[in-house]
Amino acid sequence: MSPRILLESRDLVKRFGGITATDHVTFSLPEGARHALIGPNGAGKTTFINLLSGVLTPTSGEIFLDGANVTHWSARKRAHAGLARTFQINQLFADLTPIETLMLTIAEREGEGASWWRPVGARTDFVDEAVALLAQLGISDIAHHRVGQLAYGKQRLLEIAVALAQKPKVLLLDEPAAGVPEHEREQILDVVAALPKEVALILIEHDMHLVFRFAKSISVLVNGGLFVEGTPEEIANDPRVRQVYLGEEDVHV
Amino acid sequence: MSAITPSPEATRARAVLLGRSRWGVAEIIFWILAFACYWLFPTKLSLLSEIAILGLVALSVDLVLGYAGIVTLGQGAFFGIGAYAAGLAAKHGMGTTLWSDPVIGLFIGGGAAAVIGFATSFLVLRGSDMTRLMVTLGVALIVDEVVNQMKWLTGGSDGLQGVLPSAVLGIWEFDLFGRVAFVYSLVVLFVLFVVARALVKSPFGLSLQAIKGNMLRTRAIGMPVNARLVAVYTVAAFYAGVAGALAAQTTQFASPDYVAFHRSADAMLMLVFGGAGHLYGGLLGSIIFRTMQDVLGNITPQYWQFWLGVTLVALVLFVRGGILGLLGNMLAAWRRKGGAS
Amino acid sequence: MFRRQILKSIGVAGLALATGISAASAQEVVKVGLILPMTGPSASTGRQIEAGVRLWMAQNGTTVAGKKIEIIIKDDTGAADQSKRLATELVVNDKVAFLAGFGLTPLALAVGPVASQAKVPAVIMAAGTSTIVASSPYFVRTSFTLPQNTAPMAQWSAANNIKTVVTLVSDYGPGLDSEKAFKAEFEGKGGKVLDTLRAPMMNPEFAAFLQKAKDLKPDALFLFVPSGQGASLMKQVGERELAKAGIKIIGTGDVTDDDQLNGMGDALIGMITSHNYSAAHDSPENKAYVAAFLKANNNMRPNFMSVGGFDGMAAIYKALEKTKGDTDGTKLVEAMKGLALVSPRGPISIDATTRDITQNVYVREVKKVDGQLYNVEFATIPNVKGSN
Amino acid sequence: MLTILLDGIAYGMLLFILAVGLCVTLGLMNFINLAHGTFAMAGGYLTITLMQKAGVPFLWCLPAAFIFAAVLGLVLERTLYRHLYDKTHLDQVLFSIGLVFISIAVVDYAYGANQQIVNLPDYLTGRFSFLGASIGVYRVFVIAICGLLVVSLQLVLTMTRFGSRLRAAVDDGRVARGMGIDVTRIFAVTFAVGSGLAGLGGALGTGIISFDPTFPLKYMIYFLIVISVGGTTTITGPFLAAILLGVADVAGKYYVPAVGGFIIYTIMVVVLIVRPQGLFARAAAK
Repeated sequence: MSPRILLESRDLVKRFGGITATDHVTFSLPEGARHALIGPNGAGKTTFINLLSGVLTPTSGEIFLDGANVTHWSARKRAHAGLARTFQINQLFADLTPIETLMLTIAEREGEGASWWRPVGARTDFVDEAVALLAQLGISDIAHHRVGQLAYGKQRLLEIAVALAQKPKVLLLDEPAAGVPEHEREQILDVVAALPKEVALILIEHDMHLVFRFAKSISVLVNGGLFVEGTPEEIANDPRVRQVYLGEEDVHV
Repeated sequence: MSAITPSPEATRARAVLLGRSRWGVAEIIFWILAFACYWLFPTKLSLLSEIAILGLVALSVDLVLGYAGIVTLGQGAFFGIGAYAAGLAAKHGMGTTLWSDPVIGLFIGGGAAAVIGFATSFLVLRGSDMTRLMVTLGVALIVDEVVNQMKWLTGGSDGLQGVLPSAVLGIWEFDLFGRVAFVYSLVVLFVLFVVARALVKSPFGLSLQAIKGNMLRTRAIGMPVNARLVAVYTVAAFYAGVAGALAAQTTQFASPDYVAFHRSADAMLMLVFGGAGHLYGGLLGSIIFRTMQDVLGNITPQYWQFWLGVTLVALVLFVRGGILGLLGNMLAAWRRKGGAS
Repeated sequence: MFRRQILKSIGVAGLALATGISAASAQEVVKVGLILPMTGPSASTGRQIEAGVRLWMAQNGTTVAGKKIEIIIKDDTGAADQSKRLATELVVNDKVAFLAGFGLTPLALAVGPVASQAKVPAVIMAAGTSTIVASSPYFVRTSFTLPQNTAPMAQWSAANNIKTVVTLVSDYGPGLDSEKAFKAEFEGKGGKVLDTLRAPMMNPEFAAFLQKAKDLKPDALFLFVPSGQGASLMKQVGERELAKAGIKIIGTGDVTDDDQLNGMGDALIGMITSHNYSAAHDSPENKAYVAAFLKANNNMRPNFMSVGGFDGMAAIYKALEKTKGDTDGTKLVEAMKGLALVSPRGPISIDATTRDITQNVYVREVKKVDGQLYNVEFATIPNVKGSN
Repeated sequence: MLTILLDGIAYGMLLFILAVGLCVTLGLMNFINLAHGTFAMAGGYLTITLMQKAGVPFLWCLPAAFIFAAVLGLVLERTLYRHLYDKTHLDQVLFSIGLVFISIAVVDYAYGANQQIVNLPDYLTGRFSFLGASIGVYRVFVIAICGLLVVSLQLVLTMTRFGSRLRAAVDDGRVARGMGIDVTRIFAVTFAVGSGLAGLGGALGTGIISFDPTFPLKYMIYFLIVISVGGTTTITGPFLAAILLGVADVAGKYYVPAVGGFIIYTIMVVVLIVRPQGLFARAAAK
């Protein structure tokens, strides 16, 4: 029986004045997917992610999350329904510490966000989960430092940790390794690879090595439209993609 | 999640997190000193109860501005509403019925302010700092107009006459020397401070700091941002209302001056003086601000405002985060130099 | 953590801020606590009263019935909660035998409860609303009341074929008091008050109200504003050319306040007002008073507020003489009841039952007298009671 | 009825000249300068001093007030305001409130607390009536001067290079800097001119409104209303807002004195919520 479709867009369009950033994109993401979204700069990748996650509202078309029509849901409601994302530019709480950020996210997920009488840290189960997540991401050492003063790479890892703390069904990763120095990129890739199987992943990435090592399926976006979709091998050998995007560099699978 | 036995990191993490909310030695000393003022400054009790009331208003601004990041120039409106509500209760209770008991008056004052706070909280959810500044200012001006026009109820610009609160809890009568007033104000401040402290150290308080930090991320992790802002704005309005009630009961008077612009401006100045977002910033700010005003007022009665203006400009230009921020930086610099830790 | 160190240092600082406990007061000194608005909109009132008080003490020495008189001046900036706090501190810390001053009605009302509780006589040298004295048995007034100053104006208007009047007053205690008194007296004499306009106390823009009065075409426009606002009101009256429209301008002396009259320009000449004091009052006591006042205050002309202060000190001195220096509050108030003395404004007395002031009220016209504008009195209504 | 309208328009025009400087500084540098009233007060008190003490004719006081306030604005901008552009709105608000307190205390010290008045020259007093309504000569004078200023401001903005550069900088400072426009210099000049206009407005105001040391606080609320209703991206927005406010204020006091102030503040709050960028401004690009 074909795997359950967790995230789906039908004929999705987004226009900013005259510019069509998303051009009738129909797309579906099955359970456990490891899907990469690639395309030249300005192809509308981040816009598409913002549409899926509710940061932007579409001009037309619909979005379905686990079967429910979430087109008009707020980002908050979609987050609660199991859709998490990281941001291309770090969006973290500068004054808080990593452990506090995770405790906050877990508390919101469990509906404990508004509990005002007991201090943060009273829920031992939350603390244990947060500490485990930090360990999983390998950033236990900076658990109590102010996020504002963390190294850029550590912040990227924290972005992923926060998304994971939401226990999502679908995870949208917007260039998780962007701007991260070479030696730390491997760490991020290992983390992404080790993500739980049942979570469906979309990865936006420019670095083809990462894409081909990670992705089980790839979509190529050009000028806001879905240019071509397929397995890594099909995409690598497809002349149109090569001509539009990959240029002459030969790609070994 | 596998229930792993608490690893060393987990126990350390819990210790650090819970450590944030444990009562420090300095905090305990601060409150002992505050209550000791009863014996230390027997002749200055009415000034001290005024400082306690101003501290409560600064605390209410701290919740909204320091923690949730909402710029407000309208907390004076809730202070005034609280003062008039409690004043009217005391006046019509005529010291006889239950209604004129000051403690009930506090809830009437705080409650009335909270209702108006809740109603106007939706106005400050969206908009930039500038819009929020002007909306809160506009609300305060409207309350001022209403108080001035409803002469039959509020006594108009002459103020509310005949406010006769009965004895606190039926036991302590307000004495001329301001002893009861001082202890009463300080106890109310302490109780509300403890509640605010718990609030700020709780997940709710953490979520406020998150909202102030990054609105986009708070929405991405599913936080009902508007509900939180409405809640904190209403609680802050309650705090300012109780402060107003205290003022009306201890001075047995309420006037439109309670709602004037300078009340809201003073509250914000005191907070920033002390250091916003430190919870003690407001209290520290009100002590220094009001003492400076009293001392300077006696030397050069006319120009307290001049020195206030100069200190303010200097504060903004040279100091980040008020006195507590300044002390924090100095200590951090001292520690870095001395390599003490 | 750094937090612990900081708060410890604050505790120590708190102690250092302790202002010294006030010196114990020797029995032979009698202190008078003067609470005046030295800053803010009614600062001119504070300045005039202080000058009147100092002039009386300069002329009558500082010892009465063997007791040395000492005055302590406190600025309440015109805010009622400050007046109350200062009154409490004066009574509790400085152990004053008299409280005095009170520039505006709300400031006096705020101090009433303190005077009653502490049984200290409070001499009202300025505030004019009639209901104040009744609010505390320890209030005694040496200034004036609005009905007292307003009623004669209504009587004069009715007697001088003024049939219809529009009243414009500042929207606060004394203003409403004078409006009510004028309307009662004027309509009692058969006159008709077409409309009662009220200008907000906060930013007093009179243009719209004056235009409304002009459109109603009354025989006369009655005005009342607190001292200090008279100048800008009269400028706007001139600008609106009400006189040209055949409307006579009348009001209480607060509008043509001696403190500002000279700066208001000649458009004022001919304006009729009624008040309890004019610097041009023709009596030997007043001539000496004005001369001494001008000399002592580099040519600042005394106004009705200054005589409130001057006569207030007189009442305090006389009361102490009567009780032979006994500073028991109740005895002092008893001593002041029925007190009669000749003031620069004319004969005054403290009514035994109401403790309010009874005095002559004069109808005067603004005239230029050797280069300066004065309110020249031309009719006297003797012994008008303060409040009944 | 017409008289009230004309009074309202004169008052509105005056408010515009007083507030336009603030609209531009807020629009251009996103700087909340609550102390803008101080420059208007400077112009007003300079006029009072020149006329009362030095007997300078009223007409000469106007340019003098403009220059004095402009220089004051330039000096303050170059010494103090400069350090605050990158600070938060809260710091800017506190800084400007501090300045307001200083200016109130200084004027209180120098001139005393009571209201100052100015005796206008004869040719500017008196009234004349037409079509059944009467209007003060001085108010016509104010309408004429302010009308002239509005037109010239509009011309400067639309026709001159400086104007186009200023509008570019208002629209998007970053892009303007990218195109090589020296935004800081433009701001310094605009701030000075804005303050000068406020000073001129203050001088003109001595004939209509009363001046006392608390002027900057009393009129700060009116300036804020003009900005919030008029928006900061155009000149016509604040102009129309000022006229609306002037007429509403005068008419309010004439017809419904009890609720006059109430209406104006409610309008401000409603506009702020419904159209945060201002009633007349097009949707703010930023």
